[in-house]
Amino acid sequence: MDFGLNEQQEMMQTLAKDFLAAEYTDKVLKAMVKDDLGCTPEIWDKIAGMNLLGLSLPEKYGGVGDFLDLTVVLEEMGRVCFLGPYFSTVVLSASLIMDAGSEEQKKQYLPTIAEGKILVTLALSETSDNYTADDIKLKAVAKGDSYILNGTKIFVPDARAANYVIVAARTGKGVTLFIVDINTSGITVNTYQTVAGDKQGEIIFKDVKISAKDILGEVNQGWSYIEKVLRKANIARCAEMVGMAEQALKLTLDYAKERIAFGHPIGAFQSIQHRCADMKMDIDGSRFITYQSAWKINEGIDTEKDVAIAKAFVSQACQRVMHSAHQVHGAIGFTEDHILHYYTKRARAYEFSFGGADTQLEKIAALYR
Amino acid sequence: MDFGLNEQQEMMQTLAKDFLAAEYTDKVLKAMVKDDLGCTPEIWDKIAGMNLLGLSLPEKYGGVGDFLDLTVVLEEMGRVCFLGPYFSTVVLSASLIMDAGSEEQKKQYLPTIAEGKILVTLALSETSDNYTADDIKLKAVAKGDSYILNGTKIFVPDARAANYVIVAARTGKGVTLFIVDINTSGITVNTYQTVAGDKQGEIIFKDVKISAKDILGEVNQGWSYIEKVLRKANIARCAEMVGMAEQALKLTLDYAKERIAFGHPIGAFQSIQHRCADMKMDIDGSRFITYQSAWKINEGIDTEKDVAIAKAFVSQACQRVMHSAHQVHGAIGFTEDHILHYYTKRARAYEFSFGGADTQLEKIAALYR
Amino acid sequence: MDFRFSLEEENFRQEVAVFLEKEGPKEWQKKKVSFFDMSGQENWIAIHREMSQKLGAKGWLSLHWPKEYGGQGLSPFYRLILREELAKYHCPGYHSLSVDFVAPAILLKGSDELKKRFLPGIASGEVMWCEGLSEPGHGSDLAAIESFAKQDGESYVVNGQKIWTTYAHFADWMFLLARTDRQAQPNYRGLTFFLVDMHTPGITVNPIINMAGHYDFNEVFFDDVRIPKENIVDSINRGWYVAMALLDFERTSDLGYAIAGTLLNDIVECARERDILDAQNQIRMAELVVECEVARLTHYHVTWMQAQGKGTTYEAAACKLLGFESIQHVAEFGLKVFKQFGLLSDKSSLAPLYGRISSCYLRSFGHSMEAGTSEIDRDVIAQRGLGLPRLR
Amino acid sequence: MDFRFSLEEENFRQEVAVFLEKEGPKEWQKKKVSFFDMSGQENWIAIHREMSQKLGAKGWLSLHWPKEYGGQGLSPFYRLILREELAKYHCPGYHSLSVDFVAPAILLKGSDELKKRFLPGIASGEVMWCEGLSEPGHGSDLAAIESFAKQDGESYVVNGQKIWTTYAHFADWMFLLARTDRQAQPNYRGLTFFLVDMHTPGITVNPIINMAGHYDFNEVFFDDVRIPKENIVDSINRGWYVAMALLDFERTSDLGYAIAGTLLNDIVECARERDILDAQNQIRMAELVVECEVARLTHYHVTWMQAQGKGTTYEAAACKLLGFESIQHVAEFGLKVFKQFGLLSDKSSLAPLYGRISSCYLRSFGHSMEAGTSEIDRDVIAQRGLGLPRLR
Repeated sequence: MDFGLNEQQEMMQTLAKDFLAAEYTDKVLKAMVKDDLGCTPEIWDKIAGMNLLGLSLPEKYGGVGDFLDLTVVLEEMGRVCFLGPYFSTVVLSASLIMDAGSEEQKKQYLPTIAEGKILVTLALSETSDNYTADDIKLKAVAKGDSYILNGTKIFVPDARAANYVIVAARTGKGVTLFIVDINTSGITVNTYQTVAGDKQGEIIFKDVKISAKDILGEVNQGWSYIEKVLRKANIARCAEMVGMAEQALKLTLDYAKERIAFGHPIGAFQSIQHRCADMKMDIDGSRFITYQSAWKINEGIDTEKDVAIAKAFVSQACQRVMHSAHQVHGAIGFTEDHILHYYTKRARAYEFSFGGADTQLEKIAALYR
Repeated sequence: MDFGLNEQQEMMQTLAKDFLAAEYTDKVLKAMVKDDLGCTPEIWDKIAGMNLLGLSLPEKYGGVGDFLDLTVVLEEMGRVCFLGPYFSTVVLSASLIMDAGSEEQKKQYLPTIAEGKILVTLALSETSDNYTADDIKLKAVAKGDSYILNGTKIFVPDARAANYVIVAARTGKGVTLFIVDINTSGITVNTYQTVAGDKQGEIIFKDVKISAKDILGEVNQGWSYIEKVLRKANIARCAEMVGMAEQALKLTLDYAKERIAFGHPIGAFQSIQHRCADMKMDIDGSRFITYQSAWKINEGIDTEKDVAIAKAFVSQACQRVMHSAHQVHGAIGFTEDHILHYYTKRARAYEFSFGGADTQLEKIAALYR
Repeated sequence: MDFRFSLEEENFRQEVAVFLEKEGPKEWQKKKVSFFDMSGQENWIAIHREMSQKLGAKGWLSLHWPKEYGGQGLSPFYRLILREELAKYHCPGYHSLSVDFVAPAILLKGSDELKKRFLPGIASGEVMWCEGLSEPGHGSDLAAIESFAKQDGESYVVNGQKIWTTYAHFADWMFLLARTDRQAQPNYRGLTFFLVDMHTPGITVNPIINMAGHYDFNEVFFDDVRIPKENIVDSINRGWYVAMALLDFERTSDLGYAIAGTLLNDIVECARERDILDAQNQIRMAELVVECEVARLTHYHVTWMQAQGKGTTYEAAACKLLGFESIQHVAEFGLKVFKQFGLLSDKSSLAPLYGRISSCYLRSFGHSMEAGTSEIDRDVIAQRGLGLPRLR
Repeated sequence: MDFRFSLEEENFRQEVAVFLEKEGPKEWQKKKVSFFDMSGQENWIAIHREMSQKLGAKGWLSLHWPKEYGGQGLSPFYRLILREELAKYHCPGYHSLSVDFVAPAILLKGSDELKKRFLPGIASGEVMWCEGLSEPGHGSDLAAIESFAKQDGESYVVNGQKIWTTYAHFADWMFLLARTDRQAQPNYRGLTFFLVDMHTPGITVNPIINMAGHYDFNEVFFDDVRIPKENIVDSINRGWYVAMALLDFERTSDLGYAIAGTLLNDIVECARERDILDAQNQIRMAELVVECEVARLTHYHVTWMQAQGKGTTYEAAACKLLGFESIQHVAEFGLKVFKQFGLLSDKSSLAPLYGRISSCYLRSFGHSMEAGTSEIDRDVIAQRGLGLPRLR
């Protein structure tokens, strides 16, 4: 049993922390939330320059590090409430291509992803946010060497920024994945305004013609890849939430030590102290349970149950932490100027993305049946 | 809108409060919990002498007062954690006889109940504690002018003390109520040891022969009377819990003001204060919501929904109050010598009797469907 | 004991309902705008003012005032019925700060002259007020207020800053708690309660946008602002007592349970239309029904006490706490039900209730701070209500 | 990072499991007796002592002690594995007060002579200890202890009273915190940590029965009880530091999550047999699975820190709090599932798990008081862990 980081992980942590602290200030975050794409080419180039885009990819595809390194970096990104197509490109898409892609596809996409030259996203949900194969109704009809796609995808992360989109489509009884150039004719992208400022959109496919070469993995086997990437995605979200919660606690402690009421720093009052104690336990527990699953994923022994437990806990714990952070901050944390609400809103978005606590608890209960 | 008690109610309240404070001391309570029947003839005679047994019965049957008077008295009984066949005889049985009985039956049973000469109980549950008509499987088979009863009833309150038992039995597709002398041949009573020391038992009916004259109400219509009495029973339990919770808060405040730690009465610490504040809100809310339903029952405008809301809230609020009372009392409240646990245990028994919070919430949800 | 409204009260409710259905803003009724979410609507101040004057014209903003001051001398339950119906019909126009905060304070502590000067404008819904209590360093700890009013002949000259001043950007008048004695021990004995014309020179109002993106709050700066001494309520250095009475009115003004109950109904209805109210959420809904019902009765009880002229100690704090927490819980429930759809802020067909779910949720973070933090409420219940000792 | 036990550790777990299945009390395994519910069993002390000696004979009560004191020098995870398996197999015999409270304190702060005198009896499971810390007026506030030990030549003479002394009625020895300097400022600098033979004249033990009807606690009176001065751990007036170190060991001794997890499994299994685990309760079960898992990892983390020799500040308090709260929540869940059936204390076929549901539930009220109240635990986390200032 070892809860410690190894040298490589510590190095990645320091690298990411220092970079983000210097470059991703509150001011940058506020600008990125307002930005259409949520990221600038400058930031992206720097991230690429530090090899952060190849995390968890093999060296032969320009990668470096493993899923644990990625988890460490995501926690640091959470700490600054990082916004940008990192999650969609690295966590979702690079993993899927690595898992499902042919050697040719890997060579085509992975090194360019690692170099920061292309952004890729995943288009999954259609009518619900249940993340089940049943929800996949977008039709892909074979026509000679091609497929014709018709349907609409919702909640697509970074829909506007992506150069390619991996589409989960219905092919008869199964689901098949396609990797599609976003500029293919017949594709329309509409972006949402979201509370959290995370960049999502819907993608409408109208008679979009795709070559059969652009199928990712086996025909009709797409959902098995999706299940695997959903586990990674959920743990990655957990890692981000751990960093976010940690930062919310830091802001809260700083404020509680400095703000005076009734002649004392408010952090001396027991109601505030007990809130902070609960926040700390929630955050520690969140980190332990996130890293347990991240480690298992890294070792190839990940299970549905571990991931469901982690996501159920972390997403609820993170809401509790944010709620307490606001309660301690009082009115000042309720203002748009303050940085806290960026974390609060994002925490909600991440809670629900890839299945919220309720969904995860149902999964756990089902595993006991 | 009027939250006040009228003169009669205030008089009943004072009468009950003074009597119980003087006669039903902690010492008596402890003895009654160990007692086989949970009550002595002396106590019962005094209660009868104060006309408390005829509450909510018409004067012509020896009664006095209405359901609100009864509610007021039950709250006072809760305050001293009163144990005894009052609930089974007055709340359950007298109400049922009044509702369902023939004029002859009313004349036979009600005045003797009001005079304290007989104890009557209700035998309802058989295999579950779901309180649904489906659970009634005890068979009553007509044989000439008689019925033969076969089956087992569980969780019968005051099974050992009762002289008569009202039995809900299956008669074809419906349920029929019989009022049965407990000494009828073929009846066996076994008492339970319960955590709360409340006197319950199982009653086994083996070829018990009952006259058709002892049917209460219409044949096959028994469940409609039961539904009505269940509403009264639940609100009566709420009233007792309000009194119990009030007393738990009183004990807690007394202790918090007197117990010194770290140089201060512990009641000065914010964590204790906030617990007590929450207890107070729970108790006030419990009282309001209980009396709202009691008033509606009294006016004949009671609804399933109001009762379900009241029982759902009061039974959970009462558990929160007891939990907080223990937490403030620390180790001393954890001992058998201390009076607090009598309240805690009884609160659990009352929570579940006639359907706990979960059951009530299901009912409420169903009403919105 | 009687848990029924009187026939007259029921008739009044009916009259209000008919009026609001007809006269309330149609767009708001369609969108099911929630009370605390009003400022998220376009052009809302004008709509609010207009509706306020309509209510004033009906005599509904002074229902329970004594007749001598233009009121109808009715029980405070009329006010409660009006506000329940306003919540139900998603109607603005009830400017609590005027009607429920400052008006009762003036009625209770103001001179006859002040009553005659200020009550008619409130009753007609034409004059709107804001509240000058909190300061940057003193939110919960009002006794420590620093804004200073210095006597200068027949007037006082105020310098200082207020913050979280709701609606200062369109209010006509402000009630202001300022220090008039820096030596007073304890410090709350050096405060005075002023009524200030917001057009007085020297007042600067800066917006504070809240995390829901709405503009409710302001910073208000006072730079040699001159207030005639006849604008003092009660007398010099007695402002604390006026403010404390006012805070109890404030705590029972907004009907948390009614706002929560309406929002709950709207959520459930919309979820049913989308067929997404699963078994877990139905149970949670039932819990919220229970919670709102308890908050409702707690509010009725304190209203009954007010109607009886019974003194209250902790009841207003409990009422506010339960009511406002119920809004928070219902708003969270909205997110729980609609999940990612609830987090869409746009007007797309995917966003339930025109984006109100997220807006109400974000706005609800304020509910455990405004009108006293939940911590202060619980302190009040424990100390004033239960007699527990102070540590400090 | 590695969330796996080593092969050696897994082998040890297997060895323990095989041993316990064979050597554990069969009746307890059938009845699924829970750790904190042991004293509800007939003849339990004899069974506990016997099992303790069996564990001692295997060398399992001194797994992670240094080899020079008879230990095996293994990581503290071996102790944790042993206790997980004991919980799983419903086995008694692990006398925490000896093995996890006083032994580590002696190892850390005791002289070489004390180690040699006392550790072997603990390692063999033959000598059982009890804890003399709490006093009637001082439960949470240990620094204010009043029992006084007066020097008299080569020994100290103790007068005073302890309370909540778990297992004093059969313990052979007690570790005792007593005042040796009434003038010390701050007061905790006047306390000394003694080891006391429970057979010393002048000691009276009176039972305290808990609300579950079990006999665990005692009052212990000291009337001129003479203790040789070589029985002092560390030195005179340094007892506070020994006690504080001990409390951190105490907080990580009992594996709350493991006891809770076993009870949860037993409840779920029994509920499935009776076919009463409805959808609501399945979700609640899932929540408890999550809670126990987090408590487990929190315990693993602090054990890892101990294994690394890393200093801990708040971690033990968090570990105890989460673990013990999880037992409370699972015990409450038992009642929620079995309702009235769970409240039957008899042995009738209606009572689930031989009446253990109610027994565990009632016993669980103690968990937020023992080994420090939950309030103190949260104070510790806030002040020692997060550096928040003290009010007092």
